[in-house]
Amino acid sequence: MTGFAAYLVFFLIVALTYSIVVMGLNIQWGYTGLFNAGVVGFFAIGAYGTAILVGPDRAHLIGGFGLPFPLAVLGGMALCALAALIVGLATLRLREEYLAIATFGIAISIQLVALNFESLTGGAQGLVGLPRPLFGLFDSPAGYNLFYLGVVAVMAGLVYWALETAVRSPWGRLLKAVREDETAARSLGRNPARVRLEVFVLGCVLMGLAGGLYVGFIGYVSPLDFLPILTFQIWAMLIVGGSGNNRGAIVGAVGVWALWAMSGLAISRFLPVAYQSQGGAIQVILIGLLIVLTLIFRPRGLIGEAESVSKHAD
Amino acid sequence: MKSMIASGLMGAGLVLSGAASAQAQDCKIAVGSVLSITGSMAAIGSAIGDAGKLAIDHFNEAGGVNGCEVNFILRDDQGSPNVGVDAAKTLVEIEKVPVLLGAIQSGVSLPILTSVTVPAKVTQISCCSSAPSFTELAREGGTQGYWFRTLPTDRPQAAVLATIAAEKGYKKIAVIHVNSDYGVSLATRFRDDAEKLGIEVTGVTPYNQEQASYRAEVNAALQAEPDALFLVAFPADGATVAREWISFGGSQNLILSNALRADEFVESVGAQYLENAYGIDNAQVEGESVEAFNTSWKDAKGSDPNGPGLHVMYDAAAVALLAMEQAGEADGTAIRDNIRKVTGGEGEPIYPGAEGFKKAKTLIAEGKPIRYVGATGPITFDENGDVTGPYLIYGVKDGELATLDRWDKARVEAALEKLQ
Amino acid sequence: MSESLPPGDSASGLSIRASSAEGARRGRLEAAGVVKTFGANRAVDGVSFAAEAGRITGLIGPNGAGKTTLFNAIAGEYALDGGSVRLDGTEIGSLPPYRVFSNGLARTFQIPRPFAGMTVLENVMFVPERQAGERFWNSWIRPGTVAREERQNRERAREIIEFCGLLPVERQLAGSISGGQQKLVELARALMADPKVLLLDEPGAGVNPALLDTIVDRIVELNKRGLTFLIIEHNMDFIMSLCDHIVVMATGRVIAEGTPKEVIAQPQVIEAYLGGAVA
Amino acid sequence: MLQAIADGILSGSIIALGAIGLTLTMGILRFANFAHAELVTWGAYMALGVLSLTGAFMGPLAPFSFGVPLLMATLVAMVATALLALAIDWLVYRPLRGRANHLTLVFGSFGVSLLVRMVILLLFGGAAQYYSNTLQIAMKVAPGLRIMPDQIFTLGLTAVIVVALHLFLQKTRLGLSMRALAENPELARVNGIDTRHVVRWTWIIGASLAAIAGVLYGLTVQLRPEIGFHLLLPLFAAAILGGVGNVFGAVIGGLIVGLAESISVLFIPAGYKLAVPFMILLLVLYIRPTGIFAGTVGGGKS
Repeated sequence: MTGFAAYLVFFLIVALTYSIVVMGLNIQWGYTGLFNAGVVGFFAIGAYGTAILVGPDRAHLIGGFGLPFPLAVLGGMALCALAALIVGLATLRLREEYLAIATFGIAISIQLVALNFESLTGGAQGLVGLPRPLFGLFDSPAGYNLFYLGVVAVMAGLVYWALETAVRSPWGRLLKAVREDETAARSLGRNPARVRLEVFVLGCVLMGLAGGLYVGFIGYVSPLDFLPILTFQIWAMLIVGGSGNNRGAIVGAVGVWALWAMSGLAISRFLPVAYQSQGGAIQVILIGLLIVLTLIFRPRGLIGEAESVSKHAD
Repeated sequence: MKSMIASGLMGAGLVLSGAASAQAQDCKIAVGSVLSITGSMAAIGSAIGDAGKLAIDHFNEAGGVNGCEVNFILRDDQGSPNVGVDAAKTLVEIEKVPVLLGAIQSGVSLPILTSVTVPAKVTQISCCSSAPSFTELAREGGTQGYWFRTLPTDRPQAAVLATIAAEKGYKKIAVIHVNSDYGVSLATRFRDDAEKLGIEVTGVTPYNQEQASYRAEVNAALQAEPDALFLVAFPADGATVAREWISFGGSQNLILSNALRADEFVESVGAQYLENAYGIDNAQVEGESVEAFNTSWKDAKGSDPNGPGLHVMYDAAAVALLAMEQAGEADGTAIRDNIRKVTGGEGEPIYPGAEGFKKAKTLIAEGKPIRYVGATGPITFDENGDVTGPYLIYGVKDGELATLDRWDKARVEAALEKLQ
Repeated sequence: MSESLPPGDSASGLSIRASSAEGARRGRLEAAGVVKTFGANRAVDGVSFAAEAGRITGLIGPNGAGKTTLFNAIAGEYALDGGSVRLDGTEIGSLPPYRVFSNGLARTFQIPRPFAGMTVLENVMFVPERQAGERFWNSWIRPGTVAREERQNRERAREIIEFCGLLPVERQLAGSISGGQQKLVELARALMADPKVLLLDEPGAGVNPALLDTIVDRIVELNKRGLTFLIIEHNMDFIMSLCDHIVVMATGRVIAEGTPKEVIAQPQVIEAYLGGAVA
Repeated sequence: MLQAIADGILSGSIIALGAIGLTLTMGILRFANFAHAELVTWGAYMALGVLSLTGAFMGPLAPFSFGVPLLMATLVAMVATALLALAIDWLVYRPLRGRANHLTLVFGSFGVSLLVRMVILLLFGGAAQYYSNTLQIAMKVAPGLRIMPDQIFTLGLTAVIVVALHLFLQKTRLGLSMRALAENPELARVNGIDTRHVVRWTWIIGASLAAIAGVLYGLTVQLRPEIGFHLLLPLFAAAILGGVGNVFGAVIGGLIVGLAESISVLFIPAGYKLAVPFMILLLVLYIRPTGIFAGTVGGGKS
């Protein structure tokens, strides 16, 4: 494999992992109108949950259950569901903003736990040397990466299919109705708080799944992997791709991540070393501008929302 | 879907055109570096990058490596492993660098090492990652010899600091440390060593980086009324902690970690409060080779090279380039195999600066052995890629950073022995 | 665009089941001493009345009399601060709106609340409760059941849409049609639920005369099949011609009750309206 | 313990100043402004900018570490912060206000917060800065209690501002309009209150208070581009705890959050301190979502 191809494989693994997060966010925001400001927190719970369950036994750590990888990922997803339930039950019957505030809070708290609960999370050092699924079967890292790209692509495809099928059934109509007019939905026999809770938990579980896949690929977790900027990046992916559309979610994930990677490359190539220290800030400003400008000038993103959600009403 | 393919192609086009232009200019060697230029290490990161760039400039002045111009490509990891890994991956796969300098934090260096450089057989030299886990990894064979670092591990640092604390007669010491792998391991080692020397460690309080206030941590550490504070920190946060510590009546007997040897720290805290402070660093302040670096830094930047990571970064870059010259090819494995040929040993000493490198090039061309004596003094890598070397004890005199004492290798080893 | 009446025959096959057959107990709504306060303001202050099964009851009164608040209290949107509401003897005063709906009470809003981003057809198809497809996993593991239900659902929805004269706009987004048509969408949604009692909040307000006739016709037609109505309306012609029984409210209380003729003659009603008009 | 209480009251009073603006915007503009905390940062740095431009750090007014120039710089910072708030409102929130989903506004503020923070980083760099490099040594007030003169000043100023704001809201026409709008927007509109006028002043007052909070923070702690980001959760917790739209509640909420943070460190590792506001928030939302003083808009769906 040539250098560029090797990088492309690596790039796509990460981008497709993020696309699963974006699809999880999409059913929350795009279909149901839930503002999750703590995406990175749930991604981290999934990652740490998986890492703790899959990791080998170590004397100074609580975890180390050495579970098979798929089981560990499921465990991480279950933890995500639990956390989402706690936040959701507190906030989803209240003003919509409260969910945003509480999710923002949980993301910060998760980072603190990751950093401080050393005997569980490895603290600042993180958890290292985690087994990567089926790693032994491949001779070269490039071959393994190609295999893992296949795994992530299949997972992303599966999630896409599952969500697309579900939102094109009466379920999607229900979500959209709750988003459009909660009072009317309530007057027609639906309990919006319950619907929201269901969607919120489901979306967070998908974020957890992506966290697990990320761990499987990197073989390592550390608190530095889950900085708040990731939440902004994920949001930029969704809003640029077009919220309310799962294809948009995938396109946005790949597109924005490419933009991010390329802007980093461009800055390192074209900006004089003396100004490099501003480079990261410029990259982040690009993300911020992307969010705000898309919101104002192209609220439907690249690929807008389909007018009719349920396929049987076509 | 269309636009996804389009953006993919655009990306490919951009990168390929870049690669093509690099090939067109016949003889250029790329040296990659991943450092924290923004994020939690931003305060020290860009100066470290400058130190690396300085070594490259010196080498180019001396005629480049094997007659080729060296191109320094610096990437920002933003203090985050996933960004760092991505940056390293582009450097290795697209820019085709044979050697990677960095990263600063161990938490970033480690994933780069295991998932990028070792699999691609690229040599990685870090200026600043001090975590003990690298030594363990090397011992287990996980680095395949591709890992080097130009700063010593924290084991001897802790021993020296504790020994001095005992000599000064401190009885109760509080420890406040940055909650990172660097801080945790140095603080823990110091506590163990100090207790062996009969000093009571009243508490080990971690703090999280980049908080605006550490009043709570300081208050917790103050509770036991210790007569000295060991502060393991980076300059910005360290200044915050020290200011609050002193403001709230903490003892001005301060013991400082190596990262605090920075003008920024002294300025922010105020030199008058640091009269009784001492700290450790592995950079020498005396000696011809050190002077050579200090002078050229001052020429280039107009200020003294006081800051963490500068000397070690220069050495990391210099060692890489000399090994490349010695190997005669820009290949990761060749660099790995030649690093020990240009350091240690009995060859002709080579000092930092364009002049030194010119001399090295001539000697290598003549097939004579060389020995790099760098900005940190003589350098010898052990089988795990770690260096051991002399230390200096710094403090503040007349409002400025000053060297108070020097510990050569023998003295360090004696101190270590006592603590066994 | 046709806003006129569809041929009367077409509605006859409509599967809105006649509820009157089950007898007088079905669809009787009774409020007793209902109180709803906002801070110091007693918006509804001890209201009692009954909407008899199979009849059309009108609720009138000047602005600020508390009519819409009473509606919201009955429908469960507001929690009661006192009193009770019964539907066929079942207490519904303490239930949330979605449970009230499940008990057979549907409502429309003063300002229509269609799901603006969904088509008219989807608005109506949304209504039936307990759709298998509303469980997301059913579309994965029982796609056949979901599809079959949707087909039936859609068939019935289109019948109702036709009944309401909305067929020409069934594929349009509900947010893009006229306000009068939106009122009809609300009516269609309510019918889709096959309720016992239907609460209409100003069904005629802001509707052009042709469309108003459609609405009146539909109400009469449905009432003939036994559906109970409780209607807030300011259009006196509408009320007088349609209602069997009228409840008059002012400042949160019932001030008069009776047949249209009885009510209109009462001095306190005239005074309330004049007073309301002056204020 | 004594020290923890004193520290808690101090940081609580700074949180309170920031939370007042937040609770007003949440009550009157009806959305959770994630960018509000960045106004705190902006204010603090604007004052620093003025100080460094004028180069003036004339002799401090003993026993404080600062002098008249800082007070002047604070006034400029208040104006600059109010201008920023109005500019953001005009450029970003105004185009978004009409959208069907009002959360789009919250979302916009989320993006804006990132932009403001990074612009500050670009302009001033990421390193910690101080208004004065002179260290102030705390006075020993009682056994186990040390307080710096600047902290006394901070407390005093906060108290004065809260009283002044209270009088403003109770006695002036504008203040009454603001309260009316927070309590019942429909009614306020019917009664002929110029909503746009009130909204404008809400921004100006909220932003000015945020700027003062920023300066006081910079004075007693330090300046960094992230200070606002770290204050965001405490601010929200304080505003919700006190009842959204309730100024007095925000002050009490701020003090409670500050005290809880400070005292918690005696029982849990200091590293978890930042999670304390979140715990308070969750607790309030579970037990009494309207806040302790049942704010004007409350926790219920409006």
